[in-house]
Amino acid sequence: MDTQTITMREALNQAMREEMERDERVFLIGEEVGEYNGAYKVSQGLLERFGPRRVVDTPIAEASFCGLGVGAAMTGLRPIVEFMSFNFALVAFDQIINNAAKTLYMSGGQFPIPMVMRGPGGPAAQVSAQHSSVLDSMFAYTPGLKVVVPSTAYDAKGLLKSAVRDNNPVIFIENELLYGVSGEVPTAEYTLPIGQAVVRAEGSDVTVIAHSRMNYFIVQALEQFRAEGIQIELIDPRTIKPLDVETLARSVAKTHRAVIVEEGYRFAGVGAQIADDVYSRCFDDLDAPIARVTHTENPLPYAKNLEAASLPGIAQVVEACKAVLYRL
Amino acid sequence: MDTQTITMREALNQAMREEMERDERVFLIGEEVGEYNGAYKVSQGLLERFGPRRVVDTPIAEASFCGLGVGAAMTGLRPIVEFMSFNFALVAFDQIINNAAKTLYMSGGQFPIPMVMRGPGGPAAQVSAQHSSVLDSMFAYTPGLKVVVPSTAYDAKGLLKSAVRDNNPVIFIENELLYGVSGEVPTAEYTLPIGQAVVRAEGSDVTVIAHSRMNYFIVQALEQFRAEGIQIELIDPRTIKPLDVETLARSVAKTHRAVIVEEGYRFAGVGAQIADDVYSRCFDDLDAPIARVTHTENPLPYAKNLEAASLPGIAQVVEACKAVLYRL
Amino acid sequence: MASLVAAPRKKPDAKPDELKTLTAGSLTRRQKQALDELGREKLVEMYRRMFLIRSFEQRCEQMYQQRKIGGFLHLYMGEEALGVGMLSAIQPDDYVVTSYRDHGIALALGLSPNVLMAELFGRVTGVSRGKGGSMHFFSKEKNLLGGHGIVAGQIPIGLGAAFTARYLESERVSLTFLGDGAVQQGTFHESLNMASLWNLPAIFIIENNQYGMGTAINRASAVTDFTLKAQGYNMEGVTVDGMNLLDCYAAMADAVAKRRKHPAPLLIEAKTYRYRGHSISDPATYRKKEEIERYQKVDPIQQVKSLLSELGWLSEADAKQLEKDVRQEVIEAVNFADRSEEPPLAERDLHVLAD
Amino acid sequence: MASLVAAPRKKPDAKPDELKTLTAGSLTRRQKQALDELGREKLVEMYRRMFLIRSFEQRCEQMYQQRKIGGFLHLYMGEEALGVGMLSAIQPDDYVVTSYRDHGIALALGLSPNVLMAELFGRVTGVSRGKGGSMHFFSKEKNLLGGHGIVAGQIPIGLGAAFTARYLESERVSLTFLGDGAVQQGTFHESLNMASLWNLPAIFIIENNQYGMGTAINRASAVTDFTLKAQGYNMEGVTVDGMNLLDCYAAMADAVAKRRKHPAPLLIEAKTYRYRGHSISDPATYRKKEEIERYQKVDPIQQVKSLLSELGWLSEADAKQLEKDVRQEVIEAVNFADRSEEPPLAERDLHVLAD
Ligand SMILES: Cc1ncc(C[n+]2csc(CCOP(=O)(O)OP(=O)(O)O)c2C)c(N)n1
Ligand SMILES: Cc1ncc(C[n+]2csc(CCOP(=O)(O)OP(=O)(O)O)c2C)c(N)n1
Ligand SMILES: [Mg+2]
Ligand SMILES: [Mg+2]
Repeated sequence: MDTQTITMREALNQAMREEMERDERVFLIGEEVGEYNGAYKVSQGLLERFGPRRVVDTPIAEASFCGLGVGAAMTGLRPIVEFMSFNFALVAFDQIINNAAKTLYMSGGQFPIPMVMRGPGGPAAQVSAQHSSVLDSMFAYTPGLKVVVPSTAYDAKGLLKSAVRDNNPVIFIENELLYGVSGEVPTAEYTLPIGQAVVRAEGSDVTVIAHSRMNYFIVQALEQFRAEGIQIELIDPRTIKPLDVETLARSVAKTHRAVIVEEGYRFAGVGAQIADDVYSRCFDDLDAPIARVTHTENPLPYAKNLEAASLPGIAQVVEACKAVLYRL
Repeated sequence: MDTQTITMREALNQAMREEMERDERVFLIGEEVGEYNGAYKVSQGLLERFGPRRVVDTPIAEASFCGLGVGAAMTGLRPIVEFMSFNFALVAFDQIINNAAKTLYMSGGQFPIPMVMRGPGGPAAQVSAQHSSVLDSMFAYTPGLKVVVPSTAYDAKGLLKSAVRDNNPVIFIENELLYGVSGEVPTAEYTLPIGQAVVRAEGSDVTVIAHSRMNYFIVQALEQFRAEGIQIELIDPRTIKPLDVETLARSVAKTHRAVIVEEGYRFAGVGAQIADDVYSRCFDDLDAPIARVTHTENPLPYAKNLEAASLPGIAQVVEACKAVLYRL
Repeated sequence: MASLVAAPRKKPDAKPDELKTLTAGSLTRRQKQALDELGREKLVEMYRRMFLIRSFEQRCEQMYQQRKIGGFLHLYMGEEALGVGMLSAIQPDDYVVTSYRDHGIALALGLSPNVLMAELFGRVTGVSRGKGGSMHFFSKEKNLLGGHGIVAGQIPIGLGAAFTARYLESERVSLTFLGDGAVQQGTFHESLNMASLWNLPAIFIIENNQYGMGTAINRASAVTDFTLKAQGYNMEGVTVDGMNLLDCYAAMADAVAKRRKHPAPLLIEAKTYRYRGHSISDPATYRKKEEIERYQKVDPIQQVKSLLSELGWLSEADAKQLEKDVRQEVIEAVNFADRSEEPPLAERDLHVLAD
Repeated sequence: MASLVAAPRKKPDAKPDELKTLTAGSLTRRQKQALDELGREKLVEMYRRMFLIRSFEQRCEQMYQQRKIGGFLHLYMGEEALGVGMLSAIQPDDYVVTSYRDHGIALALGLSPNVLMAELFGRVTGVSRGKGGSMHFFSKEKNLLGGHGIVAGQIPIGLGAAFTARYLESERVSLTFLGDGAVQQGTFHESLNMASLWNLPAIFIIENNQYGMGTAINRASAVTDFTLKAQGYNMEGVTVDGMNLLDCYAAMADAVAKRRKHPAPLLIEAKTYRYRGHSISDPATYRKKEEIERYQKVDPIQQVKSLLSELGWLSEADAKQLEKDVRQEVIEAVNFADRSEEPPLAERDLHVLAD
């Protein structure tokens, strides 16, 4: 299979480009997506290719251009709404939760909302408290939404294409720090099914479940685990909702131990649900309580040292693995 | 101790009245809180008593009057912001999460936000999808917020008074269906500490953890459990954040079984966190996986039968108890 | 200190503007023209729809007392001319979205009372399969995009429909109905700006019934003439008598005529009045009896009825028959709803996600 | 089809309004009066603050390249007259809130460059203890309510401060600075309405630097003259030359003079220009070189400098000395920041909740 090595940024760009070529009803709308080619250049060249009708720069009014997307989807289009970052989706929460997620149901099935809401989520580098929100659990909590969180260029392209073709509102959370990371991607067209986890590394000691950037940095550090004599089985859910509990449970049934790593907060975070599901499915398999590695309980501070101390790092993951292995 | 029998509505009204008498800086702001005496009459008589300076009717603009509260709190006042219902807090989410919850931290401790955001939350009766949101887990997820969810008149009054005196933003979620429920309340002034669970019924078979209306309807049905020969220990967290894990763990250490009931959704709901905490604390005590009884995975429909089928009922709780007791 | 209650520096019209009513003798040029455009048959049909809304909702009140209808119930009574007049001026493929006060809009669009009453009864035969209820009437067939419960939450949806109309190079227009209270919400501002910025065929109709729940407009808005906001969006703004069927029809007819070929937004403020409380559970003690009577004197339905008879377009006898038929139609709707099944429990899990 | 790019029906001023500059000879009546009100000492101090902002931020750029500053960095350069002019007209106990572009506002309020540079370095001696960074300068002492990162998120906070001012029957006013892009956000609309409805002493200042990130105002707003929005809120609206120190000072002096005793809101649009990109990572290729030069010709700092010398209020030598001192002050700030400690790790868990 021919492949190309491209960044996640390019992968996302290709996915949108291909889907817009494929389906005239697909359009991109958001702040700076056009003339500026995207605040993070994810939409590079799309305005030039598709023109201002299908690549629409908006005023700063997330609630209304997100709601515009819902209205457009109800009337036959397939919007891709870009949040310059998901931090700004907070001003659009009502439109996402009350309109995008509930309209199909309230209308008795008459109005599907084929709409992708995408953009970078999570902390970047020292952008401080208001620009580092991790909201994946809030979206995943809400029936009617799908939540996709790719960590590689390959997944990003395949899943974004599927998200655009999905007839439901899909929250597609990218990560600014991963935009520049390169990966192998088929040159031929492909899509990936939403809702399938992937095993990134096989191991027999402990199952480590991590998504988005958390998965990426662990992949980078696999050596360290080996050095510590820990055989981790690293799983990337890739999709938070629907969650591929099967794959997680299968692994835990084998390892009898689990560590869940997330960039978000502990209280009712995504990891709390993953833990709940794993406990229910693998109660008798587990040899130790599940360990969770999360953002500490504080808004993210600006100071570099405090920021680093607030986010999960490889050291904490190794610690957690040792804890569930009773090797402390 | 002299007591009075009053409804939760009156209890909340007394709490606000007493705190406004006590502290000139306390004021109430929201839709219809004044001349209309509150959409649910919780603020009955407060305008008459305190005048339009301290009981302020607003336009329909939750984001800005909630943010007004943050600005007022930063400048020395102690706002009580009423959301006619928490469903409408969704349009104010950015103000709650980015301003109310993070300002103390971002300012390095310079600006505390002594502010209560209160109103009814959760489903009422057939008010359909957009008016039945359960958002407690989203608030509890957010560092910087406290989340209080009273289920009795006694707790409502004592906790609301504490919330008003608290120097932090407190999300105080009432329940429309409980406003009319009466209970014993001391005639003398009292407050209750935020963050303490209470055991509503002692039992040795299974620990049932439920808050707000879920706790209330189980209290009403204790007979049924006895009839089924199940000795439940019913616990009401009363506060979701901070969560009184101690009390929960102590009970589970005794019963070895737990059932968590919540009116919200399953995925990353409050119960997911309670389960995570209980599992971590009581891993070796548990004789069965924790069972959760929740809102089913759908927006709440209008049709009475579908609505009933979507919300936790006593039957499901009994079922869950039997399940963890392996009595099915 | 000076209280914080509303004290607009420019006082809202102290003495209420006197209310006019339709009489064949004193029709304006545009009203006469409207008569020609509509003709007897259509005007009678419009009268029928107004009467249908009234009868339907009177029956709803009964059914609510009988607990056949639950949840919130927001009645349109008093505002019939607005919905019927304006929606009689558009095409079937135009888009319409409104608030929870949607019964009148749905009936004006020609939806059958059967499916609406069934919706209110929570039956699977309802327009939203019983899943939406009073606040959430949706109809793909009529391009009714809902029935929305969050004040002003529907405005961006109307904006989106206008976006589609333009995107598809169609000549459709999008009508967004909203209340005077909804004007104060942020999405109003954001959406009007985008509609104007992009020249979208978006028509925003403020159903100014002068109260947002218990709050009179002058206690909620710093301006009581909402067209003052239009220029802030470089948008045209017009005021229309929402109790007057011909004016409502004419305003919309003129608006769409211009905009089909040359897309542009418009802000219409229609001054109207709701006869009942905000919802059925609101006694509306904040309004004076006299105020309600003032408006009942210019009852939109009576106005049309007397005009029709003045014109000799509808005899007393024919009117009686029409009204009898409509009442029968409503009774039939109740029977239909009664006969209809509740949604099967399996419906609970349907439509959460689309395939 | 017609594209969806901005095509306002009323074209925004095709040819840019020609830019005036201050010269002792051609001062307006109000400008002369401003000189009298201020006097030599204060005007020189204002000049010093403008120059301090410029020097401070030039140094910030270096420090960012040297990675001593991280995260986002939004520079105020070019807008110095706006912040200094307006904030020189208020009292220490008035409230001020602004966006992430807050360096100029903080320095204009008289905060020491030491604590600000320390904040940018993420040190515990910073104005927000290193927890806020460039976008989140807060100062209880100066009543600076932040430094906010969400566009338009600070507007309700300014509204709240005005509410407090009135609640306490004080004569304080509240100043809310926001960008031209923030005007399109819903909270702008909601907050202006409440400020007017309740006659709050809330002054909203639009720092119209003509771009929201890469988007020129005519691509984001259906109107390019924002004062057109004022009447929609029954509010007074004024436009001021944001490059002109005396005009900015005078506009605010007049605004507060009226409002201390008679609370009322005001919308001020100050036309200005940012010399740098939106943030330090923005090359700003969307702007023509000529455009930037046009504004540099009327550089706000140069205007004041030449006025001062024309007036004989500041000799070449004194000016040189002043500038030298300021540069030294900034170097001292860098040293202070460098010498300062990072926050101890325990700070991570402090201030999440108050006692
Ligand atoms: C965001 C939001 N806030 C509050 C409510 C509660 N509420 C429902 S209708 C209403 C009044 C709306 O008045 P208006 O917009 O004038 O419409 P009308 O009911 O008069 O037709 C309020 C406050 C809501 N549904 N949504
Ligand atoms: C709600 C929200 N949306 C988007 C952003 C990203 N963003 C930061 S500044 C900015 C432009 C703001 O422009 P303007 O209001 O004119 O202020 P200026 O930067 O020109 O001073 C944008 C889009 C944000 N911070 N908040
Ligand atoms: Mg109204
Ligand atoms: Mg700007």
